[in-house]
Amino acid sequence: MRYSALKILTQGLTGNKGWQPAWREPEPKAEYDVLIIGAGGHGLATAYYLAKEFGVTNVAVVEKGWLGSGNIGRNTTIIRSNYLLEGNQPFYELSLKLWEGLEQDFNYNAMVSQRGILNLIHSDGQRDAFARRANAMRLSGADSELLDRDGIHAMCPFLDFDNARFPIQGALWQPRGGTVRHDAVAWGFARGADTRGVDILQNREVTGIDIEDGVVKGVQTSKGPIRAKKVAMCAAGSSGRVAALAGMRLPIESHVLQAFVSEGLKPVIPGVITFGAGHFYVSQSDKGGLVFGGDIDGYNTYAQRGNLPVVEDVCEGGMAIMPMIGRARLLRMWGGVMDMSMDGSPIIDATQTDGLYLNAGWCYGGFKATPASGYCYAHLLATGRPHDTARFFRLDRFHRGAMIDEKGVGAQPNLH
Amino acid sequence: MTQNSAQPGSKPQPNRLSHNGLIDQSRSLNFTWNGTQYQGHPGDTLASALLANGQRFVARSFKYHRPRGIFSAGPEEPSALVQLRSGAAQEPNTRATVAELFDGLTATSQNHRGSLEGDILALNDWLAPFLSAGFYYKTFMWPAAFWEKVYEPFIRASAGLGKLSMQADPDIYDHGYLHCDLLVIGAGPAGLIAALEAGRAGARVILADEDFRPGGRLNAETHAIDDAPGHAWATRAIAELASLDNVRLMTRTTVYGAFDHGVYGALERCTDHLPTSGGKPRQVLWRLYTKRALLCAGATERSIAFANNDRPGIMLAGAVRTYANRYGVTPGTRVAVLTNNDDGWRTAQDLQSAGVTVTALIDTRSGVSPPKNADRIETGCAVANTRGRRGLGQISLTNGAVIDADCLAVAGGWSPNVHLSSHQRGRPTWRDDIAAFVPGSELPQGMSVAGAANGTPTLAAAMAEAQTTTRALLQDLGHSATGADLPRASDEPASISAFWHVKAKGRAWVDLQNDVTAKDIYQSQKEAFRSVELLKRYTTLGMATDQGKTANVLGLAILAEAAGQTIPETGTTIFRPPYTPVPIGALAGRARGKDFRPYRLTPSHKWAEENGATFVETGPWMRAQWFARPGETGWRDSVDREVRMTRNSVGICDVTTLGKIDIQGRDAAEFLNHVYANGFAKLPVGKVRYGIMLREDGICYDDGTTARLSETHFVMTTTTVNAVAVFRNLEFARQCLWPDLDVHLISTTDGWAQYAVAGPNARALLSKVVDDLDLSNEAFPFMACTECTVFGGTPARLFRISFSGELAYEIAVPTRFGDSMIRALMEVGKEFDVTPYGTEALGVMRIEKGHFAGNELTGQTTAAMLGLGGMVSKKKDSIGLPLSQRSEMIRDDDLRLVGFHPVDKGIDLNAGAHFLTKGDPEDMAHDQGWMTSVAWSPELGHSIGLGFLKNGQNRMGETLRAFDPVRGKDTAVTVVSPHHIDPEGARQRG
Amino acid sequence: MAEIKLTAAPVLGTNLSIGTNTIQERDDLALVSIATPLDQDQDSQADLARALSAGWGLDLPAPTRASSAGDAHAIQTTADQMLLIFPHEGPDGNAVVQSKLDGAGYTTEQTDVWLVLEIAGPETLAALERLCPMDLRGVPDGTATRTVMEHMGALVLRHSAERFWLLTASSSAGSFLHAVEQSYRNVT
Amino acid sequence: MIIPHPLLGPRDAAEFVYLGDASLIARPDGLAPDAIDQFHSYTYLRDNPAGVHRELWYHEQGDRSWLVVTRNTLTHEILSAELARDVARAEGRSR
Repeated sequence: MRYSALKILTQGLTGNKGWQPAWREPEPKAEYDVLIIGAGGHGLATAYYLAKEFGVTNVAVVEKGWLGSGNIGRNTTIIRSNYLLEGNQPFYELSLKLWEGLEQDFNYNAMVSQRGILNLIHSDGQRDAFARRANAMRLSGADSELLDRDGIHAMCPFLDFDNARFPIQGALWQPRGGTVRHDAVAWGFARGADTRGVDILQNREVTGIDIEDGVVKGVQTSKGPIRAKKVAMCAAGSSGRVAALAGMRLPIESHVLQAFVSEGLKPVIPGVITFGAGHFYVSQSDKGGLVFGGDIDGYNTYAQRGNLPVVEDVCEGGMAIMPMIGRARLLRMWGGVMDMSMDGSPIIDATQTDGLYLNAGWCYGGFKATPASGYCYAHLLATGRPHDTARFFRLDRFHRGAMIDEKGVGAQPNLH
Repeated sequence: MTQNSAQPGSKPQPNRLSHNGLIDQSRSLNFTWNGTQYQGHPGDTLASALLANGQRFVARSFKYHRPRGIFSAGPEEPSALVQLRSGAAQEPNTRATVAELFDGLTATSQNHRGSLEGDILALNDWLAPFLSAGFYYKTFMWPAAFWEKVYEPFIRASAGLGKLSMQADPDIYDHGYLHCDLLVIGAGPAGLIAALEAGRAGARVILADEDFRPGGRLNAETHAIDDAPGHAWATRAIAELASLDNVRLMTRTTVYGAFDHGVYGALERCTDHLPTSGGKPRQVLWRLYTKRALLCAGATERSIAFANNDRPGIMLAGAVRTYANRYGVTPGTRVAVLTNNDDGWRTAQDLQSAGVTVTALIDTRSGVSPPKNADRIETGCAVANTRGRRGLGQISLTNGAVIDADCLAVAGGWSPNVHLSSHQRGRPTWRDDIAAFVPGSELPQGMSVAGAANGTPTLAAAMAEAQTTTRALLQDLGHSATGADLPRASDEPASISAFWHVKAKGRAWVDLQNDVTAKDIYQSQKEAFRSVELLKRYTTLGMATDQGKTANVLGLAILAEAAGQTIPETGTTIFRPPYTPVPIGALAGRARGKDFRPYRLTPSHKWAEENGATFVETGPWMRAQWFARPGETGWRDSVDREVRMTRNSVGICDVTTLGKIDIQGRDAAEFLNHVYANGFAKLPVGKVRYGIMLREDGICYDDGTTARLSETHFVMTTTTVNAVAVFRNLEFARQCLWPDLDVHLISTTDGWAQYAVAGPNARALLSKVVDDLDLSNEAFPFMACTECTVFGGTPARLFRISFSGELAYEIAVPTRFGDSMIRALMEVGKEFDVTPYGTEALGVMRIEKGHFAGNELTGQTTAAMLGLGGMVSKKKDSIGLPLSQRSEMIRDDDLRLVGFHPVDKGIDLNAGAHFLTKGDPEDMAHDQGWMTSVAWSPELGHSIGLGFLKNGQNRMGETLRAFDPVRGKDTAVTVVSPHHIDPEGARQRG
Repeated sequence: MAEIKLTAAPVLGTNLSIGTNTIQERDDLALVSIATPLDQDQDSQADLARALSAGWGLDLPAPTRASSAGDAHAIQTTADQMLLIFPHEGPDGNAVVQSKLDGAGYTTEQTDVWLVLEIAGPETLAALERLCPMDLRGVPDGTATRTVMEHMGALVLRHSAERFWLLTASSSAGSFLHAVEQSYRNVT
Repeated sequence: MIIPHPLLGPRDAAEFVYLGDASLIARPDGLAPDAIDQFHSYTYLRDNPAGVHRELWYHEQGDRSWLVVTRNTLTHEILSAELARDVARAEGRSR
């Protein structure tokens, strides 16, 4: 069923009785060309692009819970391509470009809203670093601007310009950054993939990966085995657990990132704002909630919840830059489990097992990467070669010493 | 019904019951609602006062802007959200049902365009057929550019609820920390019994209750305990608890979250019930450290879905009782009651005894015989629809009867308040006998549950359970209960027969705040959004400010109905913290404005303030950036002068902020050999050595000098920014990697005031400062150090090290002498025309000299990139050695630190510019590196830069583009040595 | 030029009252850290114990429990290090300790690293509840421990329910005092 | 979270800095011929278990002890806390 304004109108006039399921709930086939583990944003996007761009439609996406029940449904919905390093910047710019055409592409309104992202600068050193970054962005075709205090004031007069412990000195501004309705991304990709013949198998946990003589043969699931020519791990947050089924140890730790939403408010925040001298970033959803977050809790965990010190730290950052939000109330807090990699950058690569592939290590930046991750992973699965913009996301980079360490904090995942 | 007799000067409150209530009707409080002044009484909430004054229609719903009234009498309120106070203190989305009335309170309704009554967005309600669940995912996509420009601004403006003032919050907040053996959450009958048991046994108890009047439902019901009204027993219990030193009674305090290992978050509202906070914290956010916690949070009533069940005047039955019994208010003059359980009968009974007309009692169950407390009794039927545009006027029943009513009390059963029990892993479990979810088996560590929160709804049973549970907890904690008897309370009947949804034409509302209907749930199920998680995301059920306290179970029941499943098969509802919303200001506490983080000040701070310094934030430190002198027209003037005066004669800079670590022990030298990439074992006593530190991944992350004061005593300096991390890493090496080395660490950063004295006259100046020490180059050469005294006996340390490239020393005295020392140095320096210099001049001189600093140590920098690859000793095992030798990190064509001059000397360079080879495309693949630091060199008379350049060591003299599109610049630069001045180092050794 | 002598200044020189509570800087104390040499047969420990006892009448401190004699206190700060606090003016506290220890431990002058605030009065525990995550109410006098308050490290020594010493880094002393003062103002 | 410090008793985890898997104590010999392989594994690869995890915490705002805490990463339940120095010695580390 194609969605359109007309469809809304006709359905509305006939009592909304004719809506069809957004996707099927099929029984699995005996064998698939590609079996993707994880029906999160990246897994569904991979299936969608495999089918749509590479003509590979004999595809299953196997999910232990409900589709979109992982980090795609638990993040703070920000999209941007304000990356610094050669290994990252072109990839995230590709992703931003895919976001820009996504809704028409998959006929689902994911509310891609490019209202800009503002990274505040509080020191000279930071200004120099952001200038370097802004120029790197320009070099790969992204948009970037450096704003001075007046420029920021015109955009966000409510920031604390007078009494701040770390005064605002400027900002990096990416007008094309913004937010997307995160759940809709999963649903749009799921619907688009399903329509093209992909089987989305929900409530079916992968419990084993069958490997014979170094060649992958399929998977065991909680509801029986499924054969597959290629198995694509795509379960960020649980990558360690999935990879362990294939006997792999990864350069990844699992950590929790908390996120927060306030009660609904009339519009106050124009785009996305990040604080450069503390841990706080914020945007406002279409429903009016301030959606905000900060640093990860910092200890290994698979529990989707965090603790108070980080909650307080994030709110301190918020009050430090925008003391007008003091009387807004935090409505809900939750946590998502992150694949924190050893250099803060992801992995899209083949493994040493023939036919077994890995997409992992997205840290807390996976959401914005969803379309490009899916596209590049599909490219790798379909052609056997990495996509050009993802060619640095190799598993052996740690052994070679070619880390992609944006923050420069080294092999300590909780600092990325 | 008796109307209260108006006091002099007060307007009548039409719905006030003068003989009822736990409020002080002898005193009146003025308040203003939507510009009109009304009166209420101490003990009222805004909601009870509005109802007393006959105000039923108080809000507009979120999506369809439907008229809404007051639905509940507590924190579960989905509808009556108001904007409280005005000006900077304006507080959006405040639940009128928990806002305590104070004299002078002002509040307005929210989420409407035009007046509350004439909201033009009520148009949305007429468009409802086109705005069903998920409609926005299916449209607004054409043309693509219209989303941000047209659709979204409209959606955003009509969505949202209340408004922020856009001004800084005028109140202050505080944090606090409390410890106890037992935290009792909720001061209803179960909580009071538990606190009494534990308090009498001598345990440290905290009893927290969100209400301003403890007692819970005892204040709302007409139950008797020990033959007296329940609220009177509660009052006595509170008095006893207040007399116990080991019990801390916290009212107006919401325990909002259960965190790991017995940590709870609680919010105490200290001044929200007062006209102003009087300079004291408005709220205190408490972190409670508990050994055990007992959740006695009671239960929340829920509604029943039937057509148009959302009109003002339709309320929860228990809330109607609360208003009548506690607040002395009847929500209507002709009240009907709809119930699926025995508890609903009490509403009719209590209202009738208060003299209110009860027009009908409708029980969905057949074969029950409710007491005759209503004009008519209907069983085995339900309400099919309602009428009344701005408030309820009439109800029609499934049996066709039509009944006048301006208030309908709906009793859909009680849901235990399991929220805190599910804040960690716990999933509530379904109990058919009470048609409700109760806490599951996986409770947060140390938590137990008793009373209605545990699915034990009747009074006597709840109190008994609280007692038994508390006694078991006390035994765990090593206390013995006193064995006091339980007070006598009656166990009333509590039979319920699950009844959720009257299927009939018309929209039946499930989530009142987010406007989710039963039909939306059916549609969601049909469109394959079949799990509770997908349902709530697709329809927004339970995502509003009340987190679905009254809606979730009903929604789940209807989802089960749509799927043809039982409720347990369909799923469960869990809750996330906070239990009720918490102001961001309270979560932040004091950390805002200048108090966001502490300031660290250098010993010369006061002197620098007196001498025209401009300060800059350097991490937590405030450092002098430059010292302006009269006549200087800008910072460049001052900085250029400071550099010139230093290079020409002598300058002084406070370098106290560098980390200083005292390292002692028999094995200290061996230890240093492990933590520095270069060798330290053979450093002689009385000498300083420069060292670089690598992370285990081979990246160079810090540098500094370490001085050897004796065989077993070293003093290490670190960069300012890494002082804490270096110390931590040294402790790791000492405790975890080489645990049997005799080495001991302690920070002395704050103990010494340290000044760099640099310039050709540094020696001459210091010779007037230090006592009896030969400073000649022979006696005290470059990289020498010693302990000494200054100005006739003050202890000091002297190091001959240089960051500026000049003849330079660093001299340290105990911090208590720091202020005196800078004044003395400046005094004796007068004859050399000494200048103080700040971080800017420091930066200029280090760039001139080619020393790297923070801008170069990005955490991505190898020793080889810095030109220090040869310093990494391969003869000893040091941290970072192996991985620093990985293939990609020792490539000859990798980035190298080099210097840059503009081809046109009149142009200023910019840090952050990227280098491009002339003729190459402007893209990432051809990026050659970037400019890290720039300065205007007074000595060279033009701008200079440092930067990382691919294969830079082999490109001296090449001209490149410094490409800086973000600032619209593209400058031709020449690659030069990073050592712009004195490359041989003659000055610092002289 | 007149002969210059350096003068010592207190960190803040604080001496103030809030209601009936007082906050006062103690600048009449010397602070010296003593690290116990790594030594499997525990000889150093015994030497140190003798020196402490002879020098100041102090026992070796236990974790979280200060050993005290008058205004002299030894507080275990790390597993193998203690902080010795004793009445002494002048910058030579370390030399004094070294002379008494005779090599039984590695010492480092710490006086100027710290601000010592003595806080006292009836609202003191209530004020500390707004500052300090540690349980200071339900612990015995003599409890001593390091923790963090308003983002600043601090060492707390409980003399009685109404009298405490708070030690904090001297460079951030102003912010720390502000926090302590604010705590008292918020509860009085 | 509350860390049961073996010397100081229960302490708020906010006083600590977390490092990671306690296998970081087992630092290989940096001069070994295959040091890069060994250090690649030591520095980068993790078991990352969903369950019991031995991990390093540093009591930065306390007594500066490094601790080895055994904790369940699914429930956050803490099973034990030991001084890392004792653990290191027990694992044969010395000088």
